[in-house]
Amino acid sequence: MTTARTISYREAINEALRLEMRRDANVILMGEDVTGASQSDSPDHLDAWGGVLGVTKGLVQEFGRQRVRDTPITESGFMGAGVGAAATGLRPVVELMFIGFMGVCLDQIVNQAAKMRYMFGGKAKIPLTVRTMIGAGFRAAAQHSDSIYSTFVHFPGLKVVAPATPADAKGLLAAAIRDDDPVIFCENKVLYDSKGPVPEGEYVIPLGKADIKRAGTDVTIVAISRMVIHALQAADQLAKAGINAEVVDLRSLAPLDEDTVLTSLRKTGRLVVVDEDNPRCSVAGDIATLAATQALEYLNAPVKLVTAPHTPVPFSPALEDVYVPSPGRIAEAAQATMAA
Amino acid sequence: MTTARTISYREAINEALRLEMRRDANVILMGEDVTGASQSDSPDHLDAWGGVLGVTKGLVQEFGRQRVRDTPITESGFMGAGVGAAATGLRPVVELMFIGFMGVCLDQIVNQAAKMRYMFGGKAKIPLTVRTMIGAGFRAAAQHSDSIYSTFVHFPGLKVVAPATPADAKGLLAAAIRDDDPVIFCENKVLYDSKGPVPEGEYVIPLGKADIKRAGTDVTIVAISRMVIHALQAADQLAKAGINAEVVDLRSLAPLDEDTVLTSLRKTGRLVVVDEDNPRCSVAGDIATLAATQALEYLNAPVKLVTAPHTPVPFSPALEDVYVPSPGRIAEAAQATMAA
Amino acid sequence: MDIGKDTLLWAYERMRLIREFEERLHLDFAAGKIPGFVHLYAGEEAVATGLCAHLRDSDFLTSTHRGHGHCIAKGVDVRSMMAEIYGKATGSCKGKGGSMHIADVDKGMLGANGIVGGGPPMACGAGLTAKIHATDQVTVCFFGDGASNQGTTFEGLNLAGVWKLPVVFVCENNGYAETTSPKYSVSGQDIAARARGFGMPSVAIDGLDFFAVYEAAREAVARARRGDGPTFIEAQTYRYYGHFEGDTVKYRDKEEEAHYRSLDCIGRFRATVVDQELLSQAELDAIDQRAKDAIVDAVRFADESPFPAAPELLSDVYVNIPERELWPFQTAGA
Amino acid sequence: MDIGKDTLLWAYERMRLIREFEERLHLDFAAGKIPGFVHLYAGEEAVATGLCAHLRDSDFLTSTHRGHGHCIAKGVDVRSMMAEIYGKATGSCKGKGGSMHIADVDKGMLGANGIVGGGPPMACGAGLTAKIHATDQVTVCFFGDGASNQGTTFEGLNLAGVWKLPVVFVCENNGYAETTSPKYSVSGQDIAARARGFGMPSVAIDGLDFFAVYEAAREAVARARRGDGPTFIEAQTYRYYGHFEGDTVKYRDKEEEAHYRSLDCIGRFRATVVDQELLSQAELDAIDQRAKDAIVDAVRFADESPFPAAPELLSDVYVNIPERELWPFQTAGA
Ligand SMILES: Cc1ncc(C[n+]2csc(CCOP(=O)(O)OP(=O)(O)O)c2C)c(N)n1
Ligand SMILES: Cc1ncc(C[n+]2csc(CCOP(=O)(O)OP(=O)(O)O)c2C)c(N)n1
Ligand SMILES: [Mg+2]
Ligand SMILES: [Mg+2]
Repeated sequence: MTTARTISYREAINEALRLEMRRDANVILMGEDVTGASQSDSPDHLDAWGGVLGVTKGLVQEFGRQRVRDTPITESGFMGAGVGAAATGLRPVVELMFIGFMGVCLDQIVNQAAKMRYMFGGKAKIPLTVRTMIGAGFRAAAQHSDSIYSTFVHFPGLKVVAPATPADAKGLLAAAIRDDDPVIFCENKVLYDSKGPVPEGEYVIPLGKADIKRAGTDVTIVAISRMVIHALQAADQLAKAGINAEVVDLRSLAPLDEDTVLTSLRKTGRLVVVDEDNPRCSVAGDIATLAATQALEYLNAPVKLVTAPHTPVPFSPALEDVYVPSPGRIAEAAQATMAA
Repeated sequence: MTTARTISYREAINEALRLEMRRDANVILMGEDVTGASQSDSPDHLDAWGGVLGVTKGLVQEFGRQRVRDTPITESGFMGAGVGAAATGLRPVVELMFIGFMGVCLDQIVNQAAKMRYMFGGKAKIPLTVRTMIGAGFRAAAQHSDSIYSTFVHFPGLKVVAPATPADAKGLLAAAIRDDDPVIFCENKVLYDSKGPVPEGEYVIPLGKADIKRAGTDVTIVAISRMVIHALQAADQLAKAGINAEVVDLRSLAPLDEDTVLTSLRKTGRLVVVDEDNPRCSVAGDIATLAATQALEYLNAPVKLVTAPHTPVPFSPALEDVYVPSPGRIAEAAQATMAA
Repeated sequence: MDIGKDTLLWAYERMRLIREFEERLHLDFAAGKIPGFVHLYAGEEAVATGLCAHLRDSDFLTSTHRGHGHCIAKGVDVRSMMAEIYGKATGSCKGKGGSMHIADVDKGMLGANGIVGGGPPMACGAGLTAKIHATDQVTVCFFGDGASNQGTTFEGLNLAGVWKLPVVFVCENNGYAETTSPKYSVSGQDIAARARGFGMPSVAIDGLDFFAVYEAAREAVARARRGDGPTFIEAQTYRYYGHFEGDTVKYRDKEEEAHYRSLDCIGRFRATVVDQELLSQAELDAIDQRAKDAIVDAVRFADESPFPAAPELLSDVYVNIPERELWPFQTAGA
Repeated sequence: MDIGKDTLLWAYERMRLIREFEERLHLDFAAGKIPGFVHLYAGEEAVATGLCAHLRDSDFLTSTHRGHGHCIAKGVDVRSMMAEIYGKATGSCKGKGGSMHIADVDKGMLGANGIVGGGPPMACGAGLTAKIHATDQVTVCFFGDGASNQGTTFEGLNLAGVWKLPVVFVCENNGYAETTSPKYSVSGQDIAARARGFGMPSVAIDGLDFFAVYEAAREAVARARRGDGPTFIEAQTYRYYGHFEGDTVKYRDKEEEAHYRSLDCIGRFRATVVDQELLSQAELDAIDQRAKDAIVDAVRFADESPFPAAPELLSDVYVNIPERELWPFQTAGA
């Protein structure tokens, strides 16, 4: 492995895209305003946006408008184009700007991309990567703040990834693009400016592996995406109270790394699951289900879920800040489970 | 309550629609070919189909083409029309032919209908009922056989119902239509010809209440839709082996009747959950999660899930029959849990 | 000109109110006072106003992410709007919706919408209610040039045509969808022509000219009221600010902006009515002042209003649901 | 006529094969031998054949729920097709897809599709691959009159136009979508005209006339191959049987059916080529016999083939996944 520098989550994603596009001419990028100003030939306008939050900036300069394509606002149209392109030899990376827009193109993802290989008896592969933004905290209200990756996890045929750190973002995106199955890559927009050490050059983290972000012995806290950061903060609080929490970053939501979760659980006997997604039919529920079906004998206390409520994301900062699981709520749940 | 006669699940649904349309002029029906041959004025062609499997047959004769409307094949268009109509004073019943078509209109259901009331600070109500078919066993392959109601359950703002018997179908559909929130009403196409006693006249079963279809003491089997029938068959097999199973028909998937499940679980200490839907992020997982979070101290054995695999529905009868949880698999799981 | 003085006064006041509202937001956003994604309507005032001049309170309107102007033109109170954008409990949506979901169903304003193309299907539903209730209510459906490509928009056009619904579709072609022009995104490059393929009357008009909008809207709204079905209007207009606040607008040239500023709808309205002696400078100036005052008042109201209390997080999800369902699996304990 | 004898022989053979295939399925479905939803293409043979006459193996095709004809015209083996429809392990999709998802990616046949309107976006993707790989591969996208309303179809048209993709869109207007005619469902009632709004050449043709289809397709496919972008063809045709097998067809009259039967594409092809002395009766009769034999053989093959073994349930979901993920939460024990 090469040396690491400190870069942001946004830069790490950009770097992974750049390296994979260099590595494989079949990797192409498409989405709304992923460059910007495609109607203009003026060099002044080239790359006017680089995506709505600047993640794809600079790629069009290197790879040109053939491989970095702005699209009309027709998510079904260009998502389906991604599926068709993947089925015929390209490795498209398609941007679904916010995960809350899944509703205007879900069919192409869950009914076409996800099922095609099975329906065709294995005679197709769909190496499609869908990049999409999740995460509340941006005061972006109900349709632009969802973390509804559970919906994708439900569907056989898809893989779903949600990195919490810049390094994981880089390594998992590279893996997603190289993977021969359709992968939904969930970028937490609240993390774009967060920084961390990221290896230079090619860096690939296998899909399907959780990561123990903090080793501990007393309670297992399983968390996803930005909630990993909150869980680590909670663990610091807990340490002060003499509780040694282990924080498992799920990273890959499908496939699920059952072993890492179960191993931790066997050690601690206590489980807190933290998820910014809504709780019904959720990944958080899956972790609880895993415990109830495979690790009951190790559970010393009821499983605790710390999730968003069963409500849409409210706009008002005053409410949104209550919506997102806080380090405080996580620590409280862990303490309750220790007391049980 | 009035007397009951034996009618089919299909007839029970048709009867509920007819009675609710008589009762309230704001109830209208729309969907593809819900009458049939709308281009024709010939009385010979009126009601040529009554829906693809004949469920809405005869309604256009009584209520006319104003209130029973065929639609172009534009699910987003007419589902959105249902949402807009519901927001402005009607009580539309919109048919989404197969639940697997959710992908072409999900936005209008989960981002508009489900969130509108919340986003508008309570100043809207959306009394929309979406009727849709679920269920494998029809040799209808991957896109027409899903039971993916978990997707809808995940979204705050929706209610989701899945009746297993003709009487429940009638009573719950009436309740869904009268309810002021959007309700997804899941009809299992494999049950349309199944018969049972159904009360005549107005008959309403409150949403959110599970039903104990068979009382028992040794193990709780929670099941949904057609799986209730399979669970009852399994219970008969188990009875022969001296195991007295309690079969809980969830009926309402959202809201969830936690009390009925927990009460049964406290009594039996053992839990089998049967669901034809795929297992990741599923209602089955929610029942296990309920047990792990709220009833751990009563569990005498690991929870057992009996679900479809994490695969699309295969076409071949030889595979589809393995896909759907069978009474045999359910009984086996119950026996394993007794042995644990 | 076949337009009464009352209507002229009303229209000028609405346009001024919208402009003041948006320019104030522009400043306050830059000052860090406004949270979230805010899309300003400044420049496009003639479109919403020219349409809504023909509407009644009982008529319906569906809107977009760029919805402030539609709200004000439809008569939504600017205090409750400003408070909403500030996320306050006194907002038109109790602070739960914000700029992108601002709504007032009592005024027939069925909501701004964060989903591009979300409105046209819903507009058909409002039209269907009017048709089935046999009222003469009209629904106006606003959407952008970007939205004009979205499949849901075509589905809405088709359904309105098939069911002959009383809906007026108004494409606000402001030259950009985020950074992308319809010159790139609209194959064939004629939005109004596409609608003709759906069998409805369709016109492209100068959306910076209040009177052009007013005339096109008059006929379209009348047709809908008569029960003669939908109409399509492509109003060619321009937005003065970025796609959303914070956008540095690197995708268009200053000359282009200056050109459109020179065609400003409010300036032209003023010139026309003064020129034709329909309204006096004094009348117009008084309206200018009232609009300024109203926005100052709205900001004060929003500023002084309280944030919603934490329990509001859990209200308004359903009309009717057991409370524990709103935070399942974690009620007991933590 | 500018069409070689080989092509005529090929076209007649394909049309006959399709007809035999479908008529046999019609009988066998009635006899209870065929599971599931089966949508027959009989009557529409000239469309698939007229298009595919211009295609190479390396060209792509997207299809619909009514896909048997497209498969056969694109050269998919009828044995593996029949076995697929029987749900057998020897089927083109190992029995996992069935009639509605029949596919053969090696032949460029990207699958029948159970979702109305599912194909046009994917066709753009195949076109994009050709464009980026700088080949001259063409993609033909078939869909019905019902699908012509679906938003995804318009999105596909627009994207193909914007990106100038080598795609030929073919709307098979067979007069019905299930029971519903485009006379009801298509506002404006002119499908081909709508496509013109997307800036592409668009024609409506007699889809029951092989030669009309062949000529329209010639120009459309050539345009795509030249890199000159998409074309739209509305082929007006008719399906002889119900929407799916089991449909009692109560929504149209016997006279209408008889009228279209009198215009049968195969009969007219025969008459034309014999009349113009392009092919002989004997040549045609031989093809008829070969087609019959091929279908008898295909049915025998399907009948004798084994069903897939139970473990096949879990294969082909992913290229690469840990096995236990395929039946999570229930591996241990039951
Ligand atoms: C379905 C969907 N896709 C993308 C977006 C992101 N988005 C918000 S506004 C916008 C541009 C809309 O352009 P246009 O319709 O012309 O309206 P304008 O902003 O110009 O008023 C985009 C792409 C969205 N909100 N919804
Ligand atoms: C999205 C979607 N909506 C509805 C259906 C049900 N359905 C299957 S075929 C069909 C009619 C299609 O008509 P058309 O496009 O004209 O094709 P045809 O059957 O005439 O070949 C319908 C409504 C579906 N499969 N997918
Ligand atoms: Mg615009
Ligand atoms: Mg048709």
